[in-house]
Amino acid sequence: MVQDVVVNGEHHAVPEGSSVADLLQQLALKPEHVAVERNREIVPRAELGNTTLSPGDTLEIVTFVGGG
Amino acid sequence: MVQDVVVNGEHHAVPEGSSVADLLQQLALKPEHVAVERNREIVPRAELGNTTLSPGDTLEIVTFVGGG
Amino acid sequence: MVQDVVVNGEHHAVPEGSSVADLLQQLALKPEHVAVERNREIVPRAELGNTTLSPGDTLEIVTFVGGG
Amino acid sequence: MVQDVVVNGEHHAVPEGSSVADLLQQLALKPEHVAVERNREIVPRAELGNTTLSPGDTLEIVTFVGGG
Amino acid sequence: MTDTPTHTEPAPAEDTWTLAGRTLHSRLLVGTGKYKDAEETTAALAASGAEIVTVALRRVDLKAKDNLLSWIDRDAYTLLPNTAGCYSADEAVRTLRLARELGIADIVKLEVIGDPKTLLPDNEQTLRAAQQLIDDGFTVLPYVSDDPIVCRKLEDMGCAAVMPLAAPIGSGLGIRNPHNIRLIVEQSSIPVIVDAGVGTASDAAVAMELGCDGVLMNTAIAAAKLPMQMADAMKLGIEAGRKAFLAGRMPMRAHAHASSPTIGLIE
Amino acid sequence: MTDTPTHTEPAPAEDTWTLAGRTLHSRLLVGTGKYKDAEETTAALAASGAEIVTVALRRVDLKAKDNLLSWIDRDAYTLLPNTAGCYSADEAVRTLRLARELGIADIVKLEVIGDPKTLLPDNEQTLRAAQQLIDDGFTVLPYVSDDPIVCRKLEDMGCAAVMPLAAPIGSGLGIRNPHNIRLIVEQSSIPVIVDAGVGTASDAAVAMELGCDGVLMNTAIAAAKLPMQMADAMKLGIEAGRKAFLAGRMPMRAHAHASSPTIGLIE
Amino acid sequence: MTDTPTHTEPAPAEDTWTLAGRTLHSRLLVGTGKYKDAEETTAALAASGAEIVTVALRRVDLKAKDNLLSWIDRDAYTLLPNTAGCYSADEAVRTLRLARELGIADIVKLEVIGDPKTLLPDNEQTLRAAQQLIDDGFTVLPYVSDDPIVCRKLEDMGCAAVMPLAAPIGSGLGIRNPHNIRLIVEQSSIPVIVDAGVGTASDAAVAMELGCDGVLMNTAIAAAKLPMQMADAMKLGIEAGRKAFLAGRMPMRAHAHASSPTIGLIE
Amino acid sequence: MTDTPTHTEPAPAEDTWTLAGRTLHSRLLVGTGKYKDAEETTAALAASGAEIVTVALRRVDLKAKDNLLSWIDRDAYTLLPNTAGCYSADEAVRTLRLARELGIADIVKLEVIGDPKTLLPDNEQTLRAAQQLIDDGFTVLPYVSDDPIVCRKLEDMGCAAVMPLAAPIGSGLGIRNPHNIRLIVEQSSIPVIVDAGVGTASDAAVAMELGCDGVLMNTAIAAAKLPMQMADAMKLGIEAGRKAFLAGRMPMRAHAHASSPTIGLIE
Repeated sequence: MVQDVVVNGEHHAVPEGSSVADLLQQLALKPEHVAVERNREIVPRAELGNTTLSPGDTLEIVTFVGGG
Repeated sequence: MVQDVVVNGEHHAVPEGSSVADLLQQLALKPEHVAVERNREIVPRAELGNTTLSPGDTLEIVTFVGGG
Repeated sequence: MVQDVVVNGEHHAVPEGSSVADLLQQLALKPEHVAVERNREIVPRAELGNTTLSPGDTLEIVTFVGGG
Repeated sequence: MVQDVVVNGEHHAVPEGSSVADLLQQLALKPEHVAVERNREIVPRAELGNTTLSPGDTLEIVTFVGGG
Repeated sequence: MTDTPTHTEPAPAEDTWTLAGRTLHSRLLVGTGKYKDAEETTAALAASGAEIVTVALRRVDLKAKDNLLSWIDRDAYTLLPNTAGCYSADEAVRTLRLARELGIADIVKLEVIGDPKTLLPDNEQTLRAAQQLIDDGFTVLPYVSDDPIVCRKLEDMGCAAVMPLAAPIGSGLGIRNPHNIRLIVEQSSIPVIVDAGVGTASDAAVAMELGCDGVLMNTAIAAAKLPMQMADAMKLGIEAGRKAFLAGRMPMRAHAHASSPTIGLIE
Repeated sequence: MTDTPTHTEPAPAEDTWTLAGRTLHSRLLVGTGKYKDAEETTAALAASGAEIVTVALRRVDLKAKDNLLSWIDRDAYTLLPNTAGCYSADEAVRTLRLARELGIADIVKLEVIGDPKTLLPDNEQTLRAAQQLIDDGFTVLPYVSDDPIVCRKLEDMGCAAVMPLAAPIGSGLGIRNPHNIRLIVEQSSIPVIVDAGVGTASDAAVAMELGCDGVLMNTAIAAAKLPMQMADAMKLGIEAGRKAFLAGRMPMRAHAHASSPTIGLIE
Repeated sequence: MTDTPTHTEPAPAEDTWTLAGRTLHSRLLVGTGKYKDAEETTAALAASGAEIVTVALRRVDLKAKDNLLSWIDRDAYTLLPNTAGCYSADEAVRTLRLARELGIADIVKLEVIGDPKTLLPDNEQTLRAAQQLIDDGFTVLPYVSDDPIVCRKLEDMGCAAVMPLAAPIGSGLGIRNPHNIRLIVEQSSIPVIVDAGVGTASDAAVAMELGCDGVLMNTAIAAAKLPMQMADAMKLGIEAGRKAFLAGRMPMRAHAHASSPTIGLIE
Repeated sequence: MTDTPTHTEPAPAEDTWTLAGRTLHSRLLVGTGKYKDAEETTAALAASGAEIVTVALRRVDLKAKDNLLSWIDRDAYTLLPNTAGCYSADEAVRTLRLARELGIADIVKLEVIGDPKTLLPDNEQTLRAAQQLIDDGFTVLPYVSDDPIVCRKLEDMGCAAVMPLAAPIGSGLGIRNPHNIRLIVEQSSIPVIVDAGVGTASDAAVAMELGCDGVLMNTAIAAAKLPMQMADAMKLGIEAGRKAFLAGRMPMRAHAHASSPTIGLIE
């Protein structure tokens, strides 16, 4: 069974029971290169593994880019 | 009997029972040329006559001067 | 018989014996509105009538125009 | 016998028969550090020795100084 | 004269403007401070052609012989009370409520100073005071920095005009940042009045050429050697700048362009 | 009103100036080039209030219907023939001798150009031509660089005025080097007229505030969207700058200076 | 050589400065935006000699091959996260908390924009955000207007520096109001860093000659035809301006002063 | 890092220039006047990195202990004799003939002054002297006004460079008329060296950004509080301005342009 979450404004299907860490792995993102907000709450890096996603969760996954 | 009030930072002796209007007259000030605050409350022009001064009242009497 | 003179860089045929005044009249120019050089010599206004043109004469006829 | 010459605006007494080179030596000036005008004519360095001074000669002896 | 008459330039319409519902003919607003006496003030005001003049609120001087309200021509001038000397929103609001009690506060100049040395405005306090005054029913003309962001907030809040500075009060340095004044003019749908810092007539003309609606000044006139004549000069400078703005100036060129014909030269 | 009347500022005397023996009321001199037609020229000249207008000398156009001399008001304006388009002293002298033959050369504008792209003056040729013209009895007003040394030579030679440029002809860049214009004004005992480069009314006002006696322009008016209105703006700008110069501007201050009393504040 | 040696000028001490507890040798801070690619960015950063470089926080691009953190030299540069694109205090605070979660937020550049066209700062929101961030333990470097009053409030609040703009972001207009920058430098006891608006090397030199402690720029380098060479030029310009400031420039004179002796001339 | 390496910016070639046949690495030329003593002069010259230094010709001081030629390093510096103090072509020519007799006149700085107060050049006399000197075999570097017409005449005559002023000698006012300097640079095929009037490092940088080949100065260094350090600052300022000129500055924009991405913002 899969569930739907919103990542940076786009829908993603993730296996039920997935953690945020699982999602990052699925997206091929290194945890040390990103910060994550789940439903507008920051998910501390230490909590990525044991934060289970629920259907409809909205996530912002951000990183640094060139800027002035 | 006189009582002491503070007008624009200076002590003034006024007869007991004086109104603000009486004070303006004593100071030779035209009511239409000034605005009065009594203990930081504006005294409406219409109330100048029936606003009786109490000992220790602090009054600010202001007018317009040249300015930019 | 006509003869050829150059006026402001262009050839003009004028009757033999014409004066500068005759030329101006032929060109419909008011003498008081122009100054004339004949072969690089100024022709004073008073002399316009009795200055006879010779074949090949070069004339500059100038006036005032708008300028800054 | 001495004779009087003007050096840079001031009178100097030099032995009769002195050359410009003699004068420079008397003034403790190195020939290679100066240029000399005698009566407004430049005295070439090569000629300093055999240019004999005459009474009343006017000399300008110049060198380089700091400037912008 | 050519036979076929060309289309001629129309005579300019009368150039009035509207400030807080008032139709004004003069674009010069002047202060009443720093003059030798009432007589000099009166003469300078008359020469300036101003319709709106600023005044300050102060404690009555019990020794003063006369009072500004006893000699200033209330029919000729709309008095614009200011809050000069106020360093907080509360002081400014308190001052203008007293002005209103004096019956002279149809329009008010809000001025909250942030520093005694530069007399530059404290825009944060100015925004706060402007909101309180508007809620309290005042018609507010705020003195502010040449800051387009603050000016737009004041416009959105409901101010009747914005009055960005040219330079610090009394400095006479002229318009230090024309770029910002232009940005403010571009974005504003309420009048823009340059207030403070103008030093001479050409400064006032520049303000109008930038598209401002008016200029408010005091020291440039009062501190001139001949105040009356400078008031007249400022009046003319503002008219000149305004007319030039409406006439549409020539474009600037890096190189030259002949003003006399380049053909028909003698050879 | 105070009881004891104070010493009041005297009304300014009529501000006329003298150029080559003429007493003039207007300090604005204008060109007649670049206008759409005679009608527009006439209207702009009238609006400018100028008393002296420049004209150029060119070969007659045999096709032209009218002639400038047939429509320009010789009673209203003194015509000032220029030597626009001349690149040598000889051409300039030849041109002005023709102007004199036309009976219009009481005063002449000497202009010897050094480069067709910048139209900047060739001061060396200008000095040579000025000497020839003065020897020949002309009253010479030379257009020159903003070069104090050249200006003094022209004054010593006997020119009736010096006319340093603000910027290249037709550029509208305004006064590029006010420092030089000020040096020229300081040293001159003949009129200093800024000629060429002015773009808008405030530029003209600045020239007068620097102490110049007049300003000569053409493109700034003729190339404005509304020439008549710009002519009026320039007239006002020059009056404003002149009056400000005479009134004596306030000193500039690095910091601020309050225009409202700093005492008597409420507490 | 004179016999008695004169007192010679001491060699200048190493010119370091302190920002938020860091001892820095470079006074040039640079952005990492607008470059063609990582390679060009790396080369420009190296040429600039910068020790602190700004970065922006954005949603991860799931298609991107590389990530700035994978190629930027964290040992060579301290990353300074900015809040570019934030239009409110809340957005700015939220953005920097995410940066902190990323482990890169020892010092932060606070930037709250008030208008998309001018990108000018909203100083009111900036003050609010600065207070929240300081309360939250951040070390804040705020980008602000050239407004001395706002700068003093930010200093009093506990910001580690103030970063007034020279001109709008990416405009390259240089220092529009040197007078304000000077006032800010005079009053500040924390570093003053000019941020945004610099266009070329002389602009950077001017900022340092005004007494600023540093300059932050991005577009002036990234948008130059040759970014690496411009980065080097900016590095030199800042050193030149700083050294000139420390050397104490000559006074300006209205007139001239001979640099060669005026005596001993030949006659 | 992207897989396909991008075209990287080539390292700049060594930036030398040629003046009168000499290949030079430094674009800063300095004077030797106004220093405390030989020691300070020597130190400042060294710090400046100059390869060409100006000297003046004067009557020998019979009381002087030393002579400039006895301590200046002739191997390190090419001496450039000037004609400071000359007010006519004849004096200038006479002076340089004496310099040649001293064996130091491979290249000469021609300077004919027109006025003792402004020390501005007499361009007419300068043109005359330049012709005589060129006929006499000299290699002439003339100091002139920022007058493109005079500069072209000097180039056509065969001068090795033109040296227009930034501002009056010793004024430190910086480049008063960048527009003219730009016109001179555009038209010249010989080196353009800004000579006189520079006051601080950013002024020197601006001259180079305008495209000049070099800058000659004296007072700006000698009259600084710390001449050695200012000499170093000037050296850096000229390198900065030159590199910025070669790098190609960003265009100026009336409005802003974001330096951080405007997409990918969190929502």
